[in-house]
Amino acid sequence: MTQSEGKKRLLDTRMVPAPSQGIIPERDLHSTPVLEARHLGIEFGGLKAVEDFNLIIGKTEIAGLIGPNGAGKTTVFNLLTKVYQPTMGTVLLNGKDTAGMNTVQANKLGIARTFQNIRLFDNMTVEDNVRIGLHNQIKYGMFTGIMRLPGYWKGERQQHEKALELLSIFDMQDLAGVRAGSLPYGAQRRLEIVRALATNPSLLLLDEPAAGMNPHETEELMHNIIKIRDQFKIAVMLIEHDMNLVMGICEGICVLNYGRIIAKGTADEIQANPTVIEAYLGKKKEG
Amino acid sequence: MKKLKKSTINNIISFGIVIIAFIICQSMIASGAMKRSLRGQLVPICVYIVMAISLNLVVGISGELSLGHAGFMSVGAFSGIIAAAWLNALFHIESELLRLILAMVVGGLFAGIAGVLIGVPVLRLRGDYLAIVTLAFGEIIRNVLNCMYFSLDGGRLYVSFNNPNIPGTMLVNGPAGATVEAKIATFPVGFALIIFTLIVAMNLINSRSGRAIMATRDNRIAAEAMGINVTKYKMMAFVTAAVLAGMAGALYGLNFSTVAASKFKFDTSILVLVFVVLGGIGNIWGSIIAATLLTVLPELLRTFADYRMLVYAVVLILVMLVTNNPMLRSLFSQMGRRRGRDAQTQVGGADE
Amino acid sequence: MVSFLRFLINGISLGSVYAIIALGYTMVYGIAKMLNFAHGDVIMVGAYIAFCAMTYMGLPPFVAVLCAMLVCTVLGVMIEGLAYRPLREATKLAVLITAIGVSYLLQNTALLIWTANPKVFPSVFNVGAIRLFDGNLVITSEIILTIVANVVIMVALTMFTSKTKMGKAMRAVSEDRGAAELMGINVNRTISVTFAIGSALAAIAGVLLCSSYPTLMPTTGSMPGIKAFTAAVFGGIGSIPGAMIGGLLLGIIEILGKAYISTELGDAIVFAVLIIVLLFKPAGLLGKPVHEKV
Amino acid sequence: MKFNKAIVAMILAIVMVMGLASAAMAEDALKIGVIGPFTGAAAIYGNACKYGAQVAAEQINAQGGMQIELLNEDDEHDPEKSINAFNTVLDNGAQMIAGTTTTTPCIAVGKEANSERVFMLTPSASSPDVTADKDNVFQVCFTDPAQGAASAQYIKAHALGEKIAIIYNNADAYSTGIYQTFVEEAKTQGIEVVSETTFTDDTTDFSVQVSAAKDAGADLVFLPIYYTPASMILQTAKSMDYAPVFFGVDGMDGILTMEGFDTSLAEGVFMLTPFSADAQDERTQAFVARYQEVTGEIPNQFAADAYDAVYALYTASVNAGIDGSTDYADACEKLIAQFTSPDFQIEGLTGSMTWDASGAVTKTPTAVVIKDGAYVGFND
Repeated sequence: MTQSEGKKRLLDTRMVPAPSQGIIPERDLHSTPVLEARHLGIEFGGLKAVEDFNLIIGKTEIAGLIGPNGAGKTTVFNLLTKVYQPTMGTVLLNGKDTAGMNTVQANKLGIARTFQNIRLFDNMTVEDNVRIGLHNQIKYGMFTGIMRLPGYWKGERQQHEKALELLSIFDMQDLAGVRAGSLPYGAQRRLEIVRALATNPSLLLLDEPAAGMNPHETEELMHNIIKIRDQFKIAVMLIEHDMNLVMGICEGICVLNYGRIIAKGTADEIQANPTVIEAYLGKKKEG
Repeated sequence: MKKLKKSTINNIISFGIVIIAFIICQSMIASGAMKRSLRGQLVPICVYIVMAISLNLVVGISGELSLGHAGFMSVGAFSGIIAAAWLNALFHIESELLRLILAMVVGGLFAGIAGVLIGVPVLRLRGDYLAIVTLAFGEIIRNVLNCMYFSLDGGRLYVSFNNPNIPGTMLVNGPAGATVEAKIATFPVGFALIIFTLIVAMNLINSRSGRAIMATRDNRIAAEAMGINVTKYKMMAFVTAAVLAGMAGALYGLNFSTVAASKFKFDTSILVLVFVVLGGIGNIWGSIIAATLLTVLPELLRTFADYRMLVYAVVLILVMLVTNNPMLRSLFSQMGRRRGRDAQTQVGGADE
Repeated sequence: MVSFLRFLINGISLGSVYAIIALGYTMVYGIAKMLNFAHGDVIMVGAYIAFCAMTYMGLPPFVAVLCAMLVCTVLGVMIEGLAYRPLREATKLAVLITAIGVSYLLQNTALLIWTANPKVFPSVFNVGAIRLFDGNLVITSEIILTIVANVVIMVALTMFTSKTKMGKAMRAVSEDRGAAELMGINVNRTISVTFAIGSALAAIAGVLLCSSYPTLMPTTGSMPGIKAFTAAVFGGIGSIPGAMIGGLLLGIIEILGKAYISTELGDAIVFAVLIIVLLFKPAGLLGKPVHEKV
Repeated sequence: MKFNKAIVAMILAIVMVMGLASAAMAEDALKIGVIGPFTGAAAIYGNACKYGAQVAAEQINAQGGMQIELLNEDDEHDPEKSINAFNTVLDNGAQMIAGTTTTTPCIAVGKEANSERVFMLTPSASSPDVTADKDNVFQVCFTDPAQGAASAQYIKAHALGEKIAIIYNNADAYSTGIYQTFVEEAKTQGIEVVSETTFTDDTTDFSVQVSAAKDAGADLVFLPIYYTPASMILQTAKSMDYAPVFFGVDGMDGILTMEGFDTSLAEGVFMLTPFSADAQDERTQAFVARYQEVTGEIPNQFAADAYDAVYALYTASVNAGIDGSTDYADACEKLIAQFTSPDFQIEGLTGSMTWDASGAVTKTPTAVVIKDGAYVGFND
């Protein structure tokens, strides 16, 4: 990419006018939305993977992003977390434009995520995984660490306490010393959520958090997601195929097909929406 | 607190090996039981141990393959030799020990600067491309050092590129390399450098920064999503390793009367890499043992006369084949500790 | 101007040798995903075999080259089968170290067989030269032969990988070894064939290298090997046209750099250009950038 | 990776047992350590020295009287390994050193030998740094400055060239050493140097260097380098239709004996060398014949230097009454006295040699020119 192209793209993604679309819960109406996606889109070599994606998420909302396989849901997450740079539109986090930012900066601005294919630090312990999440929350420098200055001991103790506190949300504090890669599947998914929470986000993105869980675990997860929202006062957006979970806890749902939003609304509205039914049934016919 | 226990055990093993070996060596020297040929190798062994540990920080802990580590060693060796002579001329430092330590500090400093300069472009690349660029940098450093001339004229340091006609006594004479006035490196200082390196490496690994480095190795994307600046932490490992290699280089340079840039070619980088791989990637005390054994091995193989290097090559191949045999590995993985091996799997697969 | 042309032609000649060596590197890398550091030493063996066949057995050059190709092919397949195949599931680094061990082994075996004394390769392909600009520009037959051989080999390899069944199998293995295996492709056999071709190429490269630069020693293959490896990376490792372009460019840069910048820093210039190219094209000139799926 | 270490330890144990079982030595023989690069890129020089010394030892031992035992150790042209080799030969009972072959390792070992009081006579390490400040290190070969200056003087005296081009190896101490003094001497002699280009040990292509010489209109190319790259330069010059006078130094010796070398390329090449394998005297012929039996190759100047080194050490030892039981420090002082004594003179293959306290040798360089594939004397 040449420099002029880069500049042009940057201009494209600057504050484009807000489309008045969104379904924010009433309690969040008076605070800045945690996320505002405006005309978000990305092309991969001419193929428009996501197009004209507009969404507003309220400060303490639990939102759902659903759609058939290959609809572009994970791509949306990657755009929101700046793993991919959008070729169109922009994302506002807590009212701040993220144009030109990278993943690290987006995370510092308050967006944290989990991954569809679990990405834990397998060789580290459960506690160390959470400590990685706490990296920017409880800090001390490299020299303090190497020289074992007082700051090291203080920082380590704080990290340890905070990590155990976060793990206790999912009742995992006893697993702190276990190698993360050796945890059962469901526990790995829960650990990813804890790790993401440790970065102190204002928006938590969960990519298929219930995948591979049994109904009992899913039930527990639903309670925990709500608990996290209430306790940390944050917004949660999740991609999920388990409709019981989505319809059970999501206040606003957004349906994606072929990279475009085909419907937005509450659980009841979505379930009654003919376009959505067609998208899903159509897919069933093919499969 | 199982985890702490494990790292503590690792620390105890590493420090234990080094300290016990030091005590044995010193008592052997004192009693005259040590052969001259082994005694002459003590400082080089210390140097290679430090090289291996520092490269392990890059290859094992940070997960990037570096093929130019000897380049940092050469920067350290040359700047250390120059510093030792210059400081002596300027301040007439009587104590050899102090001069050696100052030389090592300067060597580490310059190697660290080289590490930053090289790290900035190199760490933007991944996998084999990163490896080839480190190789290229190693060769460039050697090529440039071959053209450098330094001389000392009563406290004034003269530097020239490709022009040997500078006043005073030559310190670095192009391809003829650096000439050292006095061999001031000693085994106890080598031992102290190992201990220092171990402290730096171990404390770094078990700290916030170390965890961040390992996180970038294990899963770059997840690390970024956790707000970890991958380049910064890869750089931290790279530069720390460069500094340690520079200090080892200064020690090495001041152990011989002469050091030429040709010593620090690709083969030396590879040699250090072999120590790291054989000792177990990410395993610090493994590096210590492998570096020691493989430095001594060619000397012991002198019995084979002309077939010496041939036997060395065969040993190298066989060791790699045997230790990577899946059947034996699964057998031993049950008894062996997991960390080193798992880290190794990661390095192999991290960038694919 | 004439001297510039002379440098350019010498650069192309040197680059063509690099290119042929780089082709071997790039094929093995593309398919077996390993850095075969012993490749440079296979070249050296090939040159020695050709030398012996011509000097001691009096065979004609063409037969000597065939002999060298045969020996190197067998050697390559043996190395692959004995040293690399058992490490198929091992880490990249383990394979790298083994390849370096093989390199030491070949060099030291050559030292014992042929001694360290340099042999001068007979100028077998010397059938006169083209003289231009009042003899200021001389193009020797070796240069022409090297360039022609290079083009022929590249075309042949491209045809082979795109048209034949084995070539397609190679590409499949290169794309995704696991999937290729599921599709019924014999991965081990494909890799063996790759090594066979790569080693036969190494033999040709050895003969061409030593025809143009006739001193032959056990270490003859090392530096050209590293340079050619650089060339392969330069062009995008794994890409056949990339190796060709990378090799040619590297040769030209090396000669022009020495001619117009500094003979002292010739190698440094080559490596510096490599670094600069990789900074702007992180996968080489023709390499495919790899996207990691998130 | 415990397992790796178990394997390595096992192999080491085996090796150690083998090491202990190594042959016991003859008690009364004079033990001379021979150190040089027998493997690696510089192996040509080390092996030449090794076999040259071997031939000398065989001849001496065949005469009866005090016997010689050579202790050969490889140093891979690396100071570190060279020190190891030095320590190993001392462990094995060496009383003096005929070595080391190459300059950089020799400086390192020389320093060690000086503080340890071991007498050293290097056949071929030619830098003045080798002997500088060391009373017990001596050379058989000319020093680099001596060669550089002698070459310039010779070229001027015989008006071999007006415009000189120099191609030298800037990664090699020997080559840069000669180059530096040649340039200085050329200035005082008033010879014009029109082109200076370099290469390294890794260079394969010499077209740029030869082109530079050609384009600068040089009528003499000075090659202070070894014969392997020199042969490439001659070849390249021929392919460019460039035919100046080529002038080499002692490192050029051996070019005619390279297997497969087209000697017509070297027609008319001048060089300063103390040794010629074609010499007609009986001693040289016997040496060449035996050397060929041992190695299948024709000896070069390195082999001859090593041969002379062993003879010099032996003669001096006999004169000084050193035998197999003398310890090395004692032998060292006696040998220094011998070598610096004005009566001590060795008639070697490389000429008649005397030494002074500086450690440098005094002998006459012979200029030869190659005619019909053979050296022809060119001294007036």
